[in-house]
Amino acid sequence: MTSQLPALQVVVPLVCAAGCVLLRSAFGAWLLFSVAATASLLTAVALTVQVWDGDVIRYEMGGWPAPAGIELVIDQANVVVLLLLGVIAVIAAAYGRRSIELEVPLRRIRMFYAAMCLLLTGLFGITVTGDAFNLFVFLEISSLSSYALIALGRRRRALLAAFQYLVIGTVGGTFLLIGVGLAFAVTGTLNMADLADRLPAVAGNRAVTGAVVFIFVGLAIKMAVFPLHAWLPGAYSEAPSVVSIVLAAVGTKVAIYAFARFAFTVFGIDVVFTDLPIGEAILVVGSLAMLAGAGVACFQQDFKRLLAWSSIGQVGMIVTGIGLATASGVSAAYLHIINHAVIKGALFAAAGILLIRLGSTSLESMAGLGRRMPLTFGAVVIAGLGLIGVPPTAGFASKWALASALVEDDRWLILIVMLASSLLAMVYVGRIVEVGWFRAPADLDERTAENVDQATAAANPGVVRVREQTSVLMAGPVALLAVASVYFGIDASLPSSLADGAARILTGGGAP
Amino acid sequence: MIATHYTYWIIFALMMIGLYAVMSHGNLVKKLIGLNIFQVAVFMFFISLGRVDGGSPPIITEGIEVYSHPLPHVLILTAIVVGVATTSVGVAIAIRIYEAYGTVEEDNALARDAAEEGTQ
Amino acid sequence: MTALDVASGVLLLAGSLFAVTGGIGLLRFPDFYTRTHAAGLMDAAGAVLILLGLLLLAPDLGSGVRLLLIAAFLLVTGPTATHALAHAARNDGVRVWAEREDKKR
Amino acid sequence: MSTFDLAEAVLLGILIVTAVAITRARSLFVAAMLGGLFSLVTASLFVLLDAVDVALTEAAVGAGISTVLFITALALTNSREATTPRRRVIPAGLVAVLATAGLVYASFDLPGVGDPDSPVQTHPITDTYLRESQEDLHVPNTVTGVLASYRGYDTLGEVVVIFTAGIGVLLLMLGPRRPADEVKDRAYLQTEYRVLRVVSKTLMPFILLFALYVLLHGEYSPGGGFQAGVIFGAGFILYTLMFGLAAVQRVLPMRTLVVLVAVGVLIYAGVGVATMALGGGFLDYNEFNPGNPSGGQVAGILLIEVGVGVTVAAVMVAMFYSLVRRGVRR
Repeated sequence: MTSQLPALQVVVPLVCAAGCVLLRSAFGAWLLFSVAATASLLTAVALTVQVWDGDVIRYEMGGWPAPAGIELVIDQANVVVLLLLGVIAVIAAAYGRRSIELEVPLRRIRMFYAAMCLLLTGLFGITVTGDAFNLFVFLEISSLSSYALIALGRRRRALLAAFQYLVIGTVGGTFLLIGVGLAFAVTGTLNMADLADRLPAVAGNRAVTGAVVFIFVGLAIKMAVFPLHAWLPGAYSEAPSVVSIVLAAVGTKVAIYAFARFAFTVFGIDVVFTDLPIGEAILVVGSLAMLAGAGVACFQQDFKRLLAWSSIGQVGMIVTGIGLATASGVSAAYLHIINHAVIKGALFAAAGILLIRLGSTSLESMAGLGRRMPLTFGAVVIAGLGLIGVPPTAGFASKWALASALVEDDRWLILIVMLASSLLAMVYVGRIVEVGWFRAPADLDERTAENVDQATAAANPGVVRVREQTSVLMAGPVALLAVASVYFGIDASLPSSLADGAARILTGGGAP
Repeated sequence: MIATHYTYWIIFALMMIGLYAVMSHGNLVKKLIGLNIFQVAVFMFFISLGRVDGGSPPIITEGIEVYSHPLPHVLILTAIVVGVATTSVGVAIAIRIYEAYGTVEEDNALARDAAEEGTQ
Repeated sequence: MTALDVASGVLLLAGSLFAVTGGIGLLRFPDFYTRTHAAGLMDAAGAVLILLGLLLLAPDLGSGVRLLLIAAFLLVTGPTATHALAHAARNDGVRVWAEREDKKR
Repeated sequence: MSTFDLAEAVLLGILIVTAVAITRARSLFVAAMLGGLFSLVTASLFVLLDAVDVALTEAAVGAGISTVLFITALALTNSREATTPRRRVIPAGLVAVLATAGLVYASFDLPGVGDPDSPVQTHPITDTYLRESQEDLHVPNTVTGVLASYRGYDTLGEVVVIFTAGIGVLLLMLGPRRPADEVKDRAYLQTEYRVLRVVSKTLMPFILLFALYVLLHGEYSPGGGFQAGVIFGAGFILYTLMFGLAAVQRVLPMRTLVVLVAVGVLIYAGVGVATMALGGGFLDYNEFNPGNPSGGQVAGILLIEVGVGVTVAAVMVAMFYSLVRRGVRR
């Protein structure tokens, strides 16, 4: 049974998706989604244990040896992402039980869970595959399901955001396909390991350069690297809460992993970072993203939109670590992938609670939150401190790691940019604290009624019904993630060893 | 060079027309049509990689020795399906946008959202 | 060159002629109905004649049967489509062209 | 210049002209129909390039399904396009030109089209797919063999993509029905278009028979589950156009369709799970008949093709239903 785990990682959520469609009850669909999430987490844990010592598991699909067949590859570089996906999926399952009921019309809930299962299928599929074209197929599965899920947001702008994401996301996917095609044209293979074997023979080939550039640009769109980030703020802020949590915590991270996989193990450090100035380009766009993301976040009037812009800055930070192409840089990037997922998961989950309690996520409606909902507000503040990078939060641990990696590589300018972006983070987190703690709340009942009116006026059937109580199933995940964001700051041994293992595989020239 | 590569260049020109249509047009349906052209051009690129001079379709028949490579064909079969799936979801979202905004022009819809924000 | 080749050539040429005239008609005719007529001619007469021409050259029975089937289906669906187009246009109130109107303009 | 080159150049020329015409057309109906033409010419080009399976699919999908989707979208929205604002032209043009320049740059080191010594043609998998597959699978159409067996996992992904699209469209299109319009449509259909109705009713069995042929004969000739599913779906769409939604829903209610969508996916995934249970890898059809692996392969391929066909046909029809049910709102 254990030898089948790589395939099960993808197949279980897929079968559950089909099951959700067959079932007649919304509760049953939720149950199936929970089963899929839990099973994926357990599978991911089991796989992590198997590759803990640096082993690589190869699984031949259909019994055909690669490169004729498609193989799945599990190593330390992707179990991190698998674990993260599994944890976020379980959290989404717990959180979604109440939140989806309140945000999505009843008759759509079964299909909603089916789409969530498919999103998981796609994300897991991208992460485990060892075949370049197969990666494209699963990328499109995850993208298609996220377009549909984002479009279900309560306001009509969700539709526009989903459409814009669809267009730009498809262009990105097609760019990836072009890149894979160019690499295929000069090697004749799609298998990542086989590509890595054959590419050195055609080094310096202009088609290989083209392949690297197109794959990089295509994935950069999916990663929302500045200046290709335009789709992200709308998509993250308008999607239903659960979808926001999953996309913000792991959506872009999977694309970052895919890029690292292509850059380090398929094309190799020599081609991507030494022969081509891709590394420098990443450092430039990463720095710009840190400044622009954090800077624009300071001027947002909506909590979720603020968080989305902050994500653009944080993605910039992660890709900067990758762009350094050193073991410590990649390790810092992985560490920040983990920590940022935890922090942003907590914040978007808190935003979902606000939506249900206040009927809106505008900063204005958060006035006086500290006194009215101290626990939620406390979680927001703790996670916010992590975004700034205040010790002893997880954000500090990963920023420290990235700073050391930058110093090691003598990148002082980027270090200054990073510090500046942390200052900007202090500004936007400060605004939330200011509104929530120091500003007096307007009369609650009146404001709530007004917000609901606006939502109704938006002519969307998914009007949020305001609740007086926060369900434990929603508060629990927020608390758990907030606590984890502090815990990973104090005792970073688990995330660090995972990140170090990943960096070893990627930069050590290990087999893809 | 020209004799062996002109196919690629015309295909790239088609990609350019498609990409331009996607980005320059504000009409959502037109964007999807442009996206189709762009993707189909990429499909042609893949198929052209599989061709061999004097080859036959890769259906094994007695007496035929040279076949075109089946792998690009397989990939593009999958990619065509991905393309039509994207189109269908895009069309569904475009219809919903029309119902919510009364327009399928991106600029008008954005303007209506901005106006709504202004009145609040 | 056998008699079969000649016969097939004549059929192919005739079919192509119909296709070309149909195309010219589609471009040059003044109103919707006459253009539909040209288009209908193209796929009924043009395509079927070409298919018959190919039939005479069919290498084996299987291809021959397939060509015949295609021709049969085209003979049924082509005129039906033309009919549907014209019918829909009439329902929609598309008017028939008359020379006098044209001169007035 | 050989006949091949001439034909290819002509087709590519038509494609360029069509593509330019599409971007310039302000009437979206014209653009949608030209899009269908574009796909049909592309399909011809694919035949010329020896990709007969792809040609069949492109003709069915590009000229068929996509065009139907666009026309439906136009029926439910606006059919004229506003003029493109100037400020969009320059950035869009810049990106398009840059991307193309990158591709042309890369193309200088690409092997020529049709070069028998290119890396693609000399890679060992070429031999695996074209020669060894005849011993391993006994499937003369190597495209089907590679699609369903060697890269069967990709094809599972393909089915999941279609499944996802179906779920996405249903999620977005679930909403108010308009029964009043339906009754009116029905009355209208009864009196008008008698010829069309008779012809389409006569053709219906042939369409379904052809779909079955394409499904079952996919191992020997172009075709397979996907193409069969599209043809099958097209048959039902034609029937819906002629006789109205109510009539066709008596034969094939929405609920059944939704179940079929999931069943197709489950057939495919189930084959994989069954091979796992038999002790092999996921989708390792050899396990079905360990004594005679190629027999197991043929059985596995047929099963998954049926799964693909069921899902594709059901998704096509379900999408069409939900779009039509949306009704015209002007």
